[in-house]
Amino acid sequence: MTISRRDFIKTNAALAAAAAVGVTLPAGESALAADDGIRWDKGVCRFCGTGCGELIGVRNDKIVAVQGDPDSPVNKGLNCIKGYFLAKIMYGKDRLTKPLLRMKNGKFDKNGEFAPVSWDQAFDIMAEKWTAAIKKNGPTSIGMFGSGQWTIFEGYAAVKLMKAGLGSNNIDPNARHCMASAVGAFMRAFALDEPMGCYDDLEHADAFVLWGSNMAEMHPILYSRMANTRLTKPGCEVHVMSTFRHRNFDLSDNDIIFTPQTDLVIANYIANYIIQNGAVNKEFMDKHINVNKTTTDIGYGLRPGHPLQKKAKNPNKGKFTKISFDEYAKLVSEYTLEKASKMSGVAPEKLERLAKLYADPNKKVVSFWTMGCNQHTRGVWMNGLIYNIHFLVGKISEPGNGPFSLTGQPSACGTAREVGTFAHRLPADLVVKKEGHRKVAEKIWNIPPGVIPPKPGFHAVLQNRKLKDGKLNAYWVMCTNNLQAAPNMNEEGYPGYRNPKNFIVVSDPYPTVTAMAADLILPTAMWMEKEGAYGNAERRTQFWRQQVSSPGESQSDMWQIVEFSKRLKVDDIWPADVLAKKPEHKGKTLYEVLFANGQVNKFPLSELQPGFQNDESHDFGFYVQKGLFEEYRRFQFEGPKKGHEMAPFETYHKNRGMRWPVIDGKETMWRYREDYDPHVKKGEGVRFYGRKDGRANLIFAPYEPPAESPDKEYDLWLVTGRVLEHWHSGTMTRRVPELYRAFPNAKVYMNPADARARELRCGDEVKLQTRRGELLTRIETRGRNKPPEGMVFIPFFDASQLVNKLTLDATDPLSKEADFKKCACRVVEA
Amino acid sequence: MSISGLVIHTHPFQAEAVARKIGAVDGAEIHAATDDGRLVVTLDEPDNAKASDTFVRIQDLDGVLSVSLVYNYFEQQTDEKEAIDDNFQT
Amino acid sequence: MVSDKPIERSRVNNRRRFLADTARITCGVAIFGLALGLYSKQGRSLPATALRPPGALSEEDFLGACVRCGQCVRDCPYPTLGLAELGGEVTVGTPFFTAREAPCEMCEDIPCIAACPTGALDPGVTDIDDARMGLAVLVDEENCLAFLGLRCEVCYRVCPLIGKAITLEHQRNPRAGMLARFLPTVHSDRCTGCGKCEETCVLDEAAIKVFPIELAKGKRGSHYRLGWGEKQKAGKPRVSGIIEPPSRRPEARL
Amino acid sequence: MSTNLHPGREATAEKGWLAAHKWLLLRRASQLFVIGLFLVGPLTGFWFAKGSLAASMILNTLPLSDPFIMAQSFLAGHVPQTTALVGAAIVIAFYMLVGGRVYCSWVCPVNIVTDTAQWLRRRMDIEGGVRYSRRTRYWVMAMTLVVAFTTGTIAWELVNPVTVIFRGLVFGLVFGMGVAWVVVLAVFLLDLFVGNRAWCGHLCPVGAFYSLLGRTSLLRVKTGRREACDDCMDCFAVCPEPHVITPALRGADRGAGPVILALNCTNCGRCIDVCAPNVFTFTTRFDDKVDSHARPQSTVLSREVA
Repeated sequence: MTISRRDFIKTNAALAAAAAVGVTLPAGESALAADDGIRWDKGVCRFCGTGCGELIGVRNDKIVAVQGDPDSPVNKGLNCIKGYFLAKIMYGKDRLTKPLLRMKNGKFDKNGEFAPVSWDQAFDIMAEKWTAAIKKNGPTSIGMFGSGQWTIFEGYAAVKLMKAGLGSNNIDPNARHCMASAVGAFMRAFALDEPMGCYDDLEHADAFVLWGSNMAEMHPILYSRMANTRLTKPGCEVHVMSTFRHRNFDLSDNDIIFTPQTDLVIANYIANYIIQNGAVNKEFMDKHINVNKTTTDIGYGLRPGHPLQKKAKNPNKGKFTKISFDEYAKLVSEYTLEKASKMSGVAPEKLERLAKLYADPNKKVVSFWTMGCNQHTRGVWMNGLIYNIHFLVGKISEPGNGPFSLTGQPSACGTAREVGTFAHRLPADLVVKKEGHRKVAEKIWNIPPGVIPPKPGFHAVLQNRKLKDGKLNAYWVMCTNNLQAAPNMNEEGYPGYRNPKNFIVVSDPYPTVTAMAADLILPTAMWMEKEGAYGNAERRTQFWRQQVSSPGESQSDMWQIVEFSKRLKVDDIWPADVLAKKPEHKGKTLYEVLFANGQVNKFPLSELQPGFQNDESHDFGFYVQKGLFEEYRRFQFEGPKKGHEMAPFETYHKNRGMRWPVIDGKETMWRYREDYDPHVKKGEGVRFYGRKDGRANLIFAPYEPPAESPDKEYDLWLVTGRVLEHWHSGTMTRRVPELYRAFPNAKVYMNPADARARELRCGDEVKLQTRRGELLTRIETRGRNKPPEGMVFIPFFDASQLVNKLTLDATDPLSKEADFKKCACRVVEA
Repeated sequence: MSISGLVIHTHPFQAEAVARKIGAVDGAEIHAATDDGRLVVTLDEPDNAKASDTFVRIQDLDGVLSVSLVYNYFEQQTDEKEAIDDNFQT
Repeated sequence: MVSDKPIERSRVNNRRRFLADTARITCGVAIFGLALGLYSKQGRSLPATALRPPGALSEEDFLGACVRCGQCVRDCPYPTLGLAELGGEVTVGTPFFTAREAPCEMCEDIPCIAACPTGALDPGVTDIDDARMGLAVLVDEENCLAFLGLRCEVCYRVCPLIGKAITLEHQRNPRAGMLARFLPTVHSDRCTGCGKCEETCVLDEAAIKVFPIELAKGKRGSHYRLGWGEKQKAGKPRVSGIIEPPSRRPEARL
Repeated sequence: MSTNLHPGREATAEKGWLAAHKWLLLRRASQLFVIGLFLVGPLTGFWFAKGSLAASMILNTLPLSDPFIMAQSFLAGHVPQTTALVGAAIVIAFYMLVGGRVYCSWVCPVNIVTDTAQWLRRRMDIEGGVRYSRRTRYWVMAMTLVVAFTTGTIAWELVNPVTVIFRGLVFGLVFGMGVAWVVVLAVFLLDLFVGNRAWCGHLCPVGAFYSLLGRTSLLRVKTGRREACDDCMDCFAVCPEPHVITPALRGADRGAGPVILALNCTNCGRCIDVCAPNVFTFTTRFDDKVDSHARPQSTVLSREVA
């Protein structure tokens, strides 16, 4: 066909405009410019918390291509290597397409073999087990383990099912392993979750400090933006702190490799330096900050009987008390340069250079951190200590200045935190402990008071313990591979799954380690096989439309949750006295109370995204995602906490995401700052409005030792982590052949001197042992990570090397997040 | 050559009228319309000055809420280039 | 049987036969030698994808030194080394590996060199980092994801001499504006040619490939020297005694 | 001469089948044993012998290497390392003791192929073919050395059936030999159709080289009971190098000793097997004693010798 160049350009113009409106042009036109008849639509990356914008190319109901959205404000059309392979993640050969139940002689048997069953059979046995557990041991005997990879709608539906329907707070997300410490510190300091800044800080800052974050591999696109600023902005510097040398040091101007746990010391030293050198921003401190100190000697979040817990004076106590600034100055004064250098093993001039950077009033500084600070037995403290530094110099909530906690999952913020899929939370930063908050929730959900228990449920690590103890009997794991990811798998993870008292359901697209340990596996539609929404680390909420059908009988998590609710009757679940308060619910199923309740089902199918599928909505007969989102928005507007407002549902289908709070159709880039944040009035300058007094909390916390340190028997630090090529437990990335080849199996990175001392060579097969277990791996003395002597690093993505058999289930006593970064191990020849 | 892709928001009940008027504008072509009154339009003008005139004219039409420019291609061209480029095989 | 004449005749016959035989043998063997020589010339052209084990002598010397015993292959602990089969592209019986399929894992004790009885693999190479099996070349910058600005750089991260044999040159990404590019750059003075980068390149066809050094490297004429290099080598200017005359400038005002 | 279709029939009748095939069986066992030695490693992980006939390491301590290949390598401009030289020395010493061409009949895998071809040739009564001198192999050998020298490569190893087949067997684990089968076939067809004992007896430069090592070999075959020879010609029929027999067996008149001293006797012992009157025995080269009381045990019509 001969077409003129003019026509060609015109077609492109029409297509671009059409894409902006979300309509598809007649086939002839799209086929012309879109090569090979591929339909392109906007989407979000399935992997980390960066939230890169993607364009998804579909042909014949299959994703055939993906491109980074060239106009995405996050990634400008670029991707990391995982994003490059997004088109392949849904098409692993072993996708699950049928529910599988362990059976013997045609009946469920905990020790049977997996056999395909119908969805009806699957839900029948689930309803039986759930109802029986509640009848026998009450609603604390059921539980759900969710995910920061759930869509916002799915997370919201899950919270609602658990807290408003089943009357149990035993729902916790995998974000507990990842973000809980950050959340804890946000709540303590600001009483509102999530960062005040946004990714634009990457261009505005003069300097970056990385406190335990290997952005080079874990947030590749943000690293790229940071590198660009470092390269193009004169005087820009990057300070990298870590317990071992990794690829972020390529960009580092100040390499700081410190002894594990002494980040607490370094942070306090910097505060001390700022005070000693008169660099405190007194005006800011006086106007906006309360000074406090926290309760100390709080234990390690282990089982109460553990010697370390018994030894602690104030186990799990998070209380902090107000003190004067002078008292605070005195407390940090013991953290001298000399002491900090000695404890951390870092040269004094490096520490001083870092302290000077924070103290310099002319340098805009952004602090980034991820798992180094969060997976830490003093993670909440550590997060708080970074805030302390920013408070002291007033470098916060403005372009280029601020502490910035990065997230690891695509919707750790959007789903786990904002929706509140934690054991202690309700949507929009509300908590179950506060009666007022419960009341708001019960009102919006139209359920009788008393359904939501006031006591927080079991958090992630506790769920595993309770499973093992037989106290948690009906358990549903969704959209996550917790058996591989949770700490101390041998002693606390696996036993609970196979405890004969328990019935374990796992929903996943692939037969993961967790799925294979379950009793019932539900095949799940993933990513673009459903309409969804994610919230990234800069508070950006991004939507996508369903692009393709899911394989076989697989169904989305959303469908599974809502469909399951049809099998449960309020009369069987709610106590009679509670039900009596809303007699109109009598005889109803949870589906009728929670979803087909006149509120969630109020948007008809005619409002679905034109030209796109929506399998769940067609099944239920209403626009289920819209109904849930609009109900969720009521929490943002009717709840006692402002600052979480989002735009109406349809808005997000039209744009590349907006950063909340969204007021009057405008997003917010920097929170708590006049002119940027609509909740800060003219003339207030800065207001931390999470708290009534408008002030944030500086909370002093001292150094306390880690739960387990190397000793004679186990003489090395064991640090676990990730690699760029694989995402988390590798369930998707290991199914992409190219990524598999790029990093097929985990290996333990070791200092060459340590290897020589053990007469080991690079590539030798070794046993990596801790007090909890051992695994077979190979040692690597070259390569991307270079631990100092006395430390080894191993990534946990490899299902054939279950690294969490080794880790200790010590957690931060406040956030309950496990410390995957510190335990004692040894390496011996295999 | 200046070619633009526009998204024109109209009052849904006036969409048809607007569409008619735009159809009458030289160089403007309507490619799609949504139920909620948005039109996908391309504009083919000899240069950017002309294009922006038309752009403004469309904006002033009755019933048009907003016009957003989504795509613009502009090329200062010689006849020779036109001759070579204007017909090529795809 | 016992008469003179036939003996005489047979003697003549014998001589004749001897001469004919000799001529025939000489001809045959000469053709054989020629064919073998030509075949060996042809068999010497190593395909660009085939790499020799660490410490291998230059290809020319290697083919005179390697007796094709396969002991290096036997002692290779990985499925890396193989013996060239008859009918393949590589000189039959000689050891080689293909980076894209199975690269050299760079064992610290270099068992292949230790196994070589003849010295075709040079026992002088005692540190595997000194091996030069080939040289990695980023052959396709147009398709290399890192050059396009994507955060791939898998080749860099799998490099056993990360940061030495392959470094990342940080560069602004002119297209995307706010992002940087991290360009993998091979340094021939450190690259061992192990082939890890080529093996793991995620593209359908690797953008970085390891070639035998003769193919991978250019050679500058000896008639031009790099001024800065020479100065650095000598530690002083090559020509001494040249003075820098002062220029007239406005006097410094204090 | 009409072909002797069934040499050894009488010996079998008199001595029994086993005794009439003793050395043949032992040789086959030896050849397979050598291949087996090299296969144990890849199959079981216990490395008895590593490498191939070109060069190998026995039990990780004793190096062996083929002196002919070393000679080519040397001419190609490479001075092999000590390990290889020691290996070559050991091999040379060994064959100087037991007879150079023992390599051909007791070690070389090609021998199985050519023996089979010869057996079939006799069975199928294939006669004639190209005739050329057995000296040709020395020329070929010389030529391989010349080519090594001029090309600087061990060119002969590109085509050497001995190592190609052996490598195929050992590295391809017998079944994965690949193209090496073609070489087997080529040699087989050569010996079957082109000429009697064409490869091993006329062309093979490896055999030629090893024959030179046999000049001083201690181990030899002797026609001690040559008096008892009944001229059945079975030994000539089976002998891969029949011309070596005549001087010893028929040389009594010319005062020749009974020991077969010719370089190209491969010490295969097949003549011992097939000889009903037990004329042949293994002995040392210095054992000149003749059993003069031996007489033919059965009277056989003397045949016309062409």
